[in-house]
Amino acid sequence: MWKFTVRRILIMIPQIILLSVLIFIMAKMMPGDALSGLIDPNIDPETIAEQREKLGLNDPWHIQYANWVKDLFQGDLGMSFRYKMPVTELIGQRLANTVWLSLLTLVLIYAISIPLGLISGRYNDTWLDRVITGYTYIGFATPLFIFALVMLWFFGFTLGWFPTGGSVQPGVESGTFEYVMNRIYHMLLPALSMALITTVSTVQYLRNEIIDTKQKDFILTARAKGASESRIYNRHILRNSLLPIAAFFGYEITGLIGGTVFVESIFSYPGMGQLFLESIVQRDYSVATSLTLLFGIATILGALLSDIILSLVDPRIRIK
Amino acid sequence: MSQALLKIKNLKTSFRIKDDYYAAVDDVSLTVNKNEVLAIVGESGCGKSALAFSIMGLHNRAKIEGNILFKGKDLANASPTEWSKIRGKEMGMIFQDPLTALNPLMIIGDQIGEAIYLHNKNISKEQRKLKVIDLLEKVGIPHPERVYDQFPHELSGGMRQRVVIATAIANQPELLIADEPTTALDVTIQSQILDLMKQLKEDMDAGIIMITHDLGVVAEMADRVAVMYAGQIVEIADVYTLFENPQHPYTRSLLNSVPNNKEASSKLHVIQGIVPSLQFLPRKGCRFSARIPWIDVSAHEENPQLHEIEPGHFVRCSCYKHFHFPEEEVQ
Amino acid sequence: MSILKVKDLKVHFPIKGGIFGRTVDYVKAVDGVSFSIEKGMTYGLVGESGSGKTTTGRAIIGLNKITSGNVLFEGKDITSYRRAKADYYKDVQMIFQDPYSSLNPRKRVLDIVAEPLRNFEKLSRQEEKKRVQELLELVGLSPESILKYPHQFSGGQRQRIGIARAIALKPKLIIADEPVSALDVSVQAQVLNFMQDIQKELDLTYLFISHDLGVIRHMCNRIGIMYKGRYVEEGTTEDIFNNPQHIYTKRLVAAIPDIDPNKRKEHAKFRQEVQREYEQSFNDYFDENGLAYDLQSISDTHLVALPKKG
Amino acid sequence: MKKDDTTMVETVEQPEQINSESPTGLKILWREIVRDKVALISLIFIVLITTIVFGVSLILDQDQIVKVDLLSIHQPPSDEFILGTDYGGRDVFGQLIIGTRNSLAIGFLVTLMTGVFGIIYGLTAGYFGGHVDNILMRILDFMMVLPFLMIVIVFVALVPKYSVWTFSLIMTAFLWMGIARLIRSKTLAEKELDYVQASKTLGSSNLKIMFTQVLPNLSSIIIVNMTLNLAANIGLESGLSFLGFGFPESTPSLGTLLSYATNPQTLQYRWWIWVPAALLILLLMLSVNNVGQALKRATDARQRRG
Repeated sequence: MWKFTVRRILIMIPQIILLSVLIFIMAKMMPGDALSGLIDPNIDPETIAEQREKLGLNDPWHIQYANWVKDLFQGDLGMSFRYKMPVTELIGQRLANTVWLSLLTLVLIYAISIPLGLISGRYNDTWLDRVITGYTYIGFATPLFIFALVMLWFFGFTLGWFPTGGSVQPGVESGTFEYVMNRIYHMLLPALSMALITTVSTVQYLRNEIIDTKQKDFILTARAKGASESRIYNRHILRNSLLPIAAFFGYEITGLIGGTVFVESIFSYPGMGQLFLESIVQRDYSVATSLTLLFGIATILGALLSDIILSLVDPRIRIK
Repeated sequence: MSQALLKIKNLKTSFRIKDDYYAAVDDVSLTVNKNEVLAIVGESGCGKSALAFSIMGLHNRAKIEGNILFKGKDLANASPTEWSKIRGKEMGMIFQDPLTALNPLMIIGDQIGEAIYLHNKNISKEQRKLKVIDLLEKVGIPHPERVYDQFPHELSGGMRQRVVIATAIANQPELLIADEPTTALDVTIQSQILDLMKQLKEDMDAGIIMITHDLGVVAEMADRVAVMYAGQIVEIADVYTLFENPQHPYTRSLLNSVPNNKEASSKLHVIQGIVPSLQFLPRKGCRFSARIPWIDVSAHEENPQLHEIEPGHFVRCSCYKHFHFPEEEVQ
Repeated sequence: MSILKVKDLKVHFPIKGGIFGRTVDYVKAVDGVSFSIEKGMTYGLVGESGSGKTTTGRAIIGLNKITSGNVLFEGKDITSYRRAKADYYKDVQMIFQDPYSSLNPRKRVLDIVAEPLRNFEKLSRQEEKKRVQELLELVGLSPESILKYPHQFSGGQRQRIGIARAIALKPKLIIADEPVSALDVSVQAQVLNFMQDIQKELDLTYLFISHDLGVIRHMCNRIGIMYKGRYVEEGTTEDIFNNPQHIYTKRLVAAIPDIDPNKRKEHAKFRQEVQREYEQSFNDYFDENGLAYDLQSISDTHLVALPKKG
Repeated sequence: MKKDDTTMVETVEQPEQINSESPTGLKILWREIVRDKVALISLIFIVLITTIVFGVSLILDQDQIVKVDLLSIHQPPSDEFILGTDYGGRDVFGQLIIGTRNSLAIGFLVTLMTGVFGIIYGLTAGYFGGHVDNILMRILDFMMVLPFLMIVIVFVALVPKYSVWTFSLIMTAFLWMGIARLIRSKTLAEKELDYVQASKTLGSSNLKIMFTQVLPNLSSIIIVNMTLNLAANIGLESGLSFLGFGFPESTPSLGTLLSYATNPQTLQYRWWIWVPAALLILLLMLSVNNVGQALKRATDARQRRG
């Protein structure tokens, strides 16, 4: 098992290096550099050139890359030219918002998909299954941003049940119970929108997994042992079909990253996704590249997590 | 003759295809006694596995007609609860492919232990473990303590089949149904598994129904043999009679098609064609008639029944009296 | 002169392992196999799963890469021939085990049987069709079958289509890899009979690979027994079945169920004796790695893997 | 082998194949669609919309539609403007028609380009296996872990001379992996089958085996996958346009119409701008998906309906 994990982590290293190179190239392609935002346009060009030399902007690219990586390790992602503050600090403010939103979404995804998938798979071809499958069809076909817009319009504006923007009501004192509830209240609609759409693939997967497992020979063995149908479900089918779902966990995270960009922008939720869009529109490129790098690393870690979970739960990989 | 353990009368198992029912098992009657091996032989599609599944009540969507009397009790339309009390306790089943028959995500000990737990919930965990290890030893698995904690994929095919057998005999069933238990195994492993099954039968005084396509296995194991063709038993007799004096054309063809050990390079006498598939079975008349067109129609019965031609030897349809291979001279 | 000569054939597959996925070891699927086949004969290669018999057959026809050793066909060394060297493939053909997967389900019988013709012979559509129809008739299928798809045939019929394809180029040697083990007994007999018929008709040589000793005995003149990638014994059918010398061969022969129920007790006793001998004398017949020794000849026709004397 | 015995009787299937064409052939796919009412209606809807949209957009004057007219801002539906106007006074209906045409066209284009590239990539990796597969799969794995949406947005923002073509190239560059992976895994399985081995012994070249033997056996899953991809790509394009990183500004798109709804006023009070576009995307994606799912059922015998 540990061998598998170590191997998997070793595969990850070139991925991260490649990602950083790609991001670095993107950063270099972007118009302007660290100085363009900082310096007063009135300063004479010679001083700028001097500054450039000092900052190493005229060095060959590999030295620049090495310096960039060194800075990364020290947590220095550069300066945001729009907010005039270190990118690290800027992202830090938004990070928590996105993490909490994603967590709530994940909880909702599993809270929806597991019961629906189980019902749909166990009672396949009944009317209940058809309703659930119908939902997954529609959910599969609906783009997240349209669904989120409709949710906002209906529950936010028309019914007025939920706030239509922000992460917390101004004036609520942080640290109180009320504050926490208020945060959740603001997150609920975006999280629900995202969960209801992204969960359908898990529902479908779980349903198919259960139907497949039902037809396996070892289910016959269990029946021949004298196990009752409910025991067969609880002891054999459930266990065997839920394990791959557990392994999906990491990939769910990956899927959420794209989702947050849409949802945060639609619900004006101050998270990293919204920050990313803003930074692109405002040409605040050091922020955009840093966010891309962060999301990229999160995706890589998500994939790693999934593979490790899979190796943990499946003895065929665990024991080798 | 000892008292019959299992008595099947006119069993008919039908499956729904489109809007019609087709009988995979049709008019099958047989008995199995204690400490006896009844072999059911036939080729793909003859209905032998469907028969085994019917006896174990493992078909969920089939229509079952007739009687399955197990120790005097009719199981043909028993409820799921009744079945789960009998299955695994009084009847055990051994499957063809030991790899797929075991849950890949469960350790061996738990899989066998489950069979014990289901029919005796009062045994403590420790006792159950001891019993499982005992069983593993009984089916000839070396290092049972270690195997207890292993997963199926860590064992070889022969060992896996021993585990499947251990599961089947966990509660000392009186009837064992083995569905092609050695087909997936190498020949040296096959002989070991067959020896093990014979041993267990003697020990437990159990009846065994052995489903197989391999006449060699039949000759080694069986006390009595039923030959199935197209859902029906065409011939049933004790093993010596059947191999020495086969009567039904199909039985004769089957026995002749085994490359035997006597003479190399001799021609095999065999009737061309295959077992027709379920939807294309003739519903009336002799089901084998289409494959022996050189035998006159009048030789067949209109509604073929099993005839007892000598004590304990039954043959279906009168065509056997007139049958000869096409290569043979007509007497 | 023998038609096929295999000299010290080795096929090793790398095992990837460790953290970096490097080759840590080799599976010696075939490890030093030598034999030769005379023209017009049927040579049987027997062994249990994992013995390397199939790999040997596939290596001869170029489906598995040969690690070392030589394959000589009609005296010519074709070891390093790749598939580009066409004429070898005209002369050596293969019949596969699984009649379901060996025919492309999306192709009509015409396209399946004509595939070798299209690769090696430039025929017009008309000629091609005629040839395919002739071939189908030869294997006992109706010429109208050319427009059907494989799934419209039964297992035995499919195997005949596979044979028609294999004999389309009039090969000299056919490697038959478990050609009947996926078939029912009576269908198996039908195909075996037919294979004997066309052997006479087309003057074919067979390398017949099987795990079924009954079938091998029925079909073959000469037999090689393999165990863990090595030969344990080779000889005429007579030698192997009536005078087996190696304990592994004895055990294998003893394990075949006797078709006569009257000899059941006798047979069981014999089998137990052999098993006892096998357990007691295992170390006399196999080296410290549990592998067979090199072959020593004990008569003109009979070779057994025994440790060198002295 | 003996398995047939039980499976034959258990799966209540397989009769009508006796006289049918090739077992997974296109005819079966077609028959399945026709049999499935929902899928058939969906297919008709797609064909209808496509014809209408491409037909009407021939008559419409695109320059006229995208021209800003400050005198008629935010007009509700009227005789002159069937679906009213947007904040620039532009005709929403015209934008809807041309937008749908553009979204469909790019959906098809990207699906086709990712399909061709992905099939060749996957087929190569799967068929040759070994080192080739190893290298190709490492590259693919890396592409898979990139944060797709963000990278695409950054590229869209960066690329000079941005046009519909560069947009579809960027999309293609980051979307071929799914189908490549699918084709690779199917090819890996397929090449182990004896018919591929047989072709080798019969003297067929690798290229010939890949494209004339293996590929036809993958055709149905390719069709299914590409149909589902088409729906996904239409959604992606409109999503990107919605965020402002899709089509160039001068090219109308369904997503652009929807992006006006990020203005709360528009969202609440000017339904005519965004609701028709939203409905159209939904119906289109639902229809394409329905067809795709019906095809999927057709290729999967277990789920085939009667």
